[in-house]
Parts: sequence; C-alpha cells; structure tokens
Amino acid sequence: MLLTLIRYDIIRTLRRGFSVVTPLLFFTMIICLFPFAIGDNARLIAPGIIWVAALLAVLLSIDTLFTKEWETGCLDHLLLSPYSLTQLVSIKLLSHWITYSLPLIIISPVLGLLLHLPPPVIKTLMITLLLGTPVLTLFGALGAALMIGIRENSVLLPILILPFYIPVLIFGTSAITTPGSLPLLGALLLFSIATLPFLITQALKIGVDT
Amino acid sequence: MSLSIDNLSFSRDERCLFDNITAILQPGQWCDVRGANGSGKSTLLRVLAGLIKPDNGHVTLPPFHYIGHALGLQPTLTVFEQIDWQSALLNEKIKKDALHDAIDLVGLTSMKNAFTTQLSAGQQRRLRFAILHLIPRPLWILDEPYTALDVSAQHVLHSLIEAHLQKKNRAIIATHHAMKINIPPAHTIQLEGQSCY
Amino acid sequence: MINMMFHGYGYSILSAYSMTLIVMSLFWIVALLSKRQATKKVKRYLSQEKK
Amino acid sequence: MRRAWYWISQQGLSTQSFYKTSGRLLPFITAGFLVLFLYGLIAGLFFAPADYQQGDGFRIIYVHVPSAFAAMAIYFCMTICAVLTLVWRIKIASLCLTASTSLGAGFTFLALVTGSIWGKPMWGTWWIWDARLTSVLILFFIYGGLIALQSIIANKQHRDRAVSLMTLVGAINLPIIHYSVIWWSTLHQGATLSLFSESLIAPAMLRPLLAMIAAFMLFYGMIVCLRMRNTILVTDMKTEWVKKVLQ
Repeated sequence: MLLTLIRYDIIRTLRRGFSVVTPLLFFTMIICLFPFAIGDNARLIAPGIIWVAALLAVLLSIDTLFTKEWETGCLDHLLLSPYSLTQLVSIKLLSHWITYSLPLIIISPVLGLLLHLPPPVIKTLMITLLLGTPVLTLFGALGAALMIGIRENSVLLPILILPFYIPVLIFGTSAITTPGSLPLLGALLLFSIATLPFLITQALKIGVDT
Repeated sequence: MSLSIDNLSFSRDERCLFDNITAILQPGQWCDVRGANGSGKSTLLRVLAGLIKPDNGHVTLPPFHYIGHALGLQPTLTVFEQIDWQSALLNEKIKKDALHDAIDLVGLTSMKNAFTTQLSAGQQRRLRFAILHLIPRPLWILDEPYTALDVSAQHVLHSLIEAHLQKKNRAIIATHHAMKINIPPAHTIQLEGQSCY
Repeated sequence: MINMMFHGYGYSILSAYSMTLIVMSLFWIVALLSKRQATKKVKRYLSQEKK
Repeated sequence: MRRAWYWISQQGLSTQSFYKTSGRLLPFITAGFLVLFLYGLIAGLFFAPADYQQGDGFRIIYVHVPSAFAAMAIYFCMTICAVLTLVWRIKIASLCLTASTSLGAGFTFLALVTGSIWGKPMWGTWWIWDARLTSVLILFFIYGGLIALQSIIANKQHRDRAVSLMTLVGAINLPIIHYSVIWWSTLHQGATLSLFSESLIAPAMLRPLLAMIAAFMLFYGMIVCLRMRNTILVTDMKTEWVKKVLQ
C-alpha cells in the first residue's frame, strides 16, 4: 500500500510543474552572482559559495512543506491512517529531497567548473552535498512543522532553523580541505535521520492538537 | 467492539468547552451533538477522533471514519486518484469497479477525471461520501455533514446513513438542525460552552 | 584615573562591568514595570466586574 | 499512585500554590542576590590578588564566567521545563519556560560581549572563530529563534509545546559548548572550575567567583519568579484567589 502512496507523491510533485525547478534556478543564479561580485578569486571560496547557495535553496523550498496539508485538512487524515505518521512524513521528506535537493547536487559540478574548481574538489564537494542536504531538509521540515498553525507569513523559519544549519555548513565546507570532517558530516546525517522524523511528527501533532 | 466515552472534559485558554461527558452507543444507534457555533462541537468530535488529547476522561472507539470541516482532499489529484489515494492511506485494497460504482452512487460520474480543485464544495463533500460508502467502518464521526449540500446530495447522505445504521453500525454526528432520517438519535449531547469557574 | 588603578585594564573592566549592570538592571526594571502594569490591569478588571 | 500524581501535577504545582510560595521566597532571594552580588563585585575588583600573567585584566572573569554559566544553566533549566511541559503538561513548567527565554538570551549576549572585551587585550582581537565562541554564538541564535517562535504563536497551548520541542532540539548544543574546549584544541582556556577535581584557581580568587555565580543564579530565580507571577496574575484574572490576593 505504501507504494501507491509513494507513486501518488511523485505524481503530485510532477504535476506541480515549473515550480519544482525554481529552487534550482535560484541556486544557479546565486552562484553566478559571486564571480560578478568578487571577480576571479571566487575560486578560493567556491565550495563555500556552493554550500551557502544550496542551504538557501533548501530553505526557500521548505517553508510551504506542510502548509498545504494543514489547510486542506489532509493532516488529520494522515494522523488517522493506520500507518504511523513518522512513516508518512518520511516518505514525504524523501520525495521532497529527491525533487528539490537532488537536482542541486546533479548540477553542482557544472557550477563548480563555472567557478574554476579542479575536478577532485568537485567530487568531494558533491559527496558533502549528498550527505549534507538531507540534514538541511530534515531540520527545515522540523521548522515548517512547528509553524503550520501560524497564519501570517513571517520570516520565522530561517531564524528558527539557521542555528542548526551552522554545524552542517562547517563540516560540509571543511570536509573539502580536511578530509577528517567527512565522517563527522556522516555522523550528523545518521543522527538526524534517526531522531528528526520522530520530532517532526511530534511537532505536527502539537500543531494539530491545539 | 464497544463504544464508551466516560467523563470527558476539555478546556481551551481557560474556557471550559465541555465537562464530564459520558455516553455509550450500542450497535445500530447514533448520537447527535448539538450546540451553537463555537460551543466546542468540532473540538469534541476531534477529541473523539483522537486528534486532540482531552484534559481528562477516556474514549474507546471501534475503527472509524472522520469527516471534519476541512475535507482533507489532495488538491492536485483527480477524483478517481483521490479515492485511490485515500483508500491506500487507510491501507484498504479496493477493486476498480467498486470504485466506479461508489463514484456513480454519489453522482460524480461526469467529474471522474476532474481535479479536486475544480470541484465545488458540495461535490468535494460528495467525494468524501463515496469514500465512506466504499470502505466500511463500524463508526462514522461526521462534523456538520450538511454544509454546502444541495437537495440531491442531502438525499444521498440520508440514504448512506440509514444503510450504515441498518448494518448495525454507529455514528456520531454534529448538526445544527434535525437530521431528516427515520431513526431517532439514542443520545443527544448539548454543548453550551459554559465557563469552568 | 581608573586606568591607573587597574594597571592599564581599567577601561575594559569598566566597560564589561557596566554592560553587565545595564543588562541586569534592564531585566529587573522591565520585570517590575510589567508587575505594576499587570496588577493595574487586573484591578481595573475587578472594579469593572463589581459594577 | 496515578491519582496522587494527577493531584501533584494539576493541583500541587498549580499556579495558585506557586504564587503563594514564590511570594514568600522572593524577599529572601532578592536579599541573597544583593548581598552576594555586592560581595563578589567588591572582592573581585579590589581584594582578589592580580593574576601573574594577565594582571588586573583577569577581573573580567567575575562577570564573564558567571554570565556564561548562567546562559547554560538557564538553557538546562529550560530543557527540564520543556520535558515537564511535553510529558506531564505541568502549567508552571511552561510558564517558567516562556519566562526565561529572553533572560537566557540576555546572559548569552553578556557572555559574548564580556568575553570579547576580555579577549581584546589578551588575544589581540575582539572575535575569533574558535570552537567555544562559535557554539556560544549558536546558543545565542537558538535563544533568538525561541523568542521569535514564542512571540509568533498566538494559542497558548501550541506556543508552550512548540517552544519546548524547539528547546529540546536545541539542547544538543549544550554538551557541544561544554566539551568544545576539549574536543577541538581551542584558544579558549579549559574549564577553570570543576565539581570533582581540585579547581585550578587560587582560593582568594575563587571565593568571589563562586559568590558571583550564585548571585547570577539568584538573580535569574528572582526575575523568572517575577515574570511568572505577572503572567499568572493576568491569565488567572477571573479566578477567586486572584480577587482575594489583590483586594
């Protein structure tokens, strides 16, 4: 039965059409800004630029994650279904990561070349993005889940979530220079995969329970 | 499976919505929840459905269907896919022709491939009724099922509820005015939204 | 003068301690102000209720 | 046993009994704070011997360490209140939680500012991206996020539980701050105080420091009690006992 749910998840995201691509365009445009601003020596901080752009792109695509479920009342039915909410939320987060964050990773080598990055650095950069973006999605989803009840659209999500993005950014960018922090990033990923879906369901239940 | 509610009470922001509500429903009976707007009807039903934890009190329910004010339909799915998705959510395997019969029963045959957003509020509620009919559950919890229904839709609702009760099932319905069905409610819970102090 | 007293660190000590005193007294004053405001509000409500 | 626990969690720890007990305790807490604060201030500034390396500059320790300690102690207390709110839904715990977020932010800000004032003469710069300083800065942003979250959500029950959930998520940062000096070799000095082993500071210097830390804790207790009493008065306006108290 879960397969039909996943199938419909994918159908629904494909039906959203062009808006799936906007974070990708946002990502590329931000990265292209830096060479204009800093000129050629953008190459020195290129991994940092790509990482900050990825972080902002994820943040942009995350804050309306649960608002649609909340407004239409789907959240109540997700809660009432025999599947545990953690399962359903994990499916939703996985499909969200595939549609929004995976394209960023796929396109990042092209942008790396744009910033004159040598190929081995691009390879490690892609690995760090592969390990890091799920953590970004998970923490962003937690912030989005906490804010489902709030009507006025405020810039609260970045303020709430960015403190938790800082460690990911530190380990992600430093993994390129010192290989020692790549396992740390992996540990952070495993930790957040283990604990955050549960916390997201609690946040959703708190939102529904008022 | 027994259905018992014993001394349920809930207060929100220091305003007591309801206090020690007790009710037992035998198979084939239905319970009516009455009260003015904002007297906590929807909250009581959401507490019964388990979406809201009551301050104290205990509820035991058989498996149930819950329809609230917001119908919980995915906007970007067609009518056919919507029912398929909702039944997958309830982990129920349904045959395609049973699905088509349900859509015909509630009168949405012409809109089978229309998106849920293109449906009117009444038609969306008919879609919910199709799911009620398709997946049998011993208890229905309906929150003001009458909103936005035209005459033919009300007729469909009455026949569904009567068939449901005849099959020894139970229902808890929050309404404004009397339900025009032939079986009288076994219990009526009147909510005034009194203050707790 | 303070600088000689603390052998050249007077200004940093002064700024650190004054910052602490400012923040702590700010918290205290705000707490006392909102206490007065809260009692005034409740009293106004009680007097209204008596009428 | 369940009924007894229910009575404790709903009545025993009720807002009314808290209001009464905090009313009795407040004068003692305020007096204790004033005494300890003045002693720590005067002893720290004038009577404690100067440090052989840093000279009188080290006296900022009597402000920097207590505020950093308070920042982390407040977050620890908020984590406990968060667990009490989420698991047992104790009203006072959620009141204490929402009352102490801005206090924690204030003390973290103090710790950062006094630290950088102390760092300028000692390390030559106002700020370096050192593990301890960065994690305290993250703590400050977490406090900011909690205050923002707390001011945005209108419904009291939703607000209390959302803030407590976010506090629990942010609690992971506390051990990182504490052990940051050990895990990453940092310019920031190791822990001068430790409960178990003999501390590395002369007793004459130590007494004012302990007095200041106790003073800061009492200050936190005083302000939190005041703020909680204010919110209790306003929220329980319609109750009988508030009428008696304010008549």
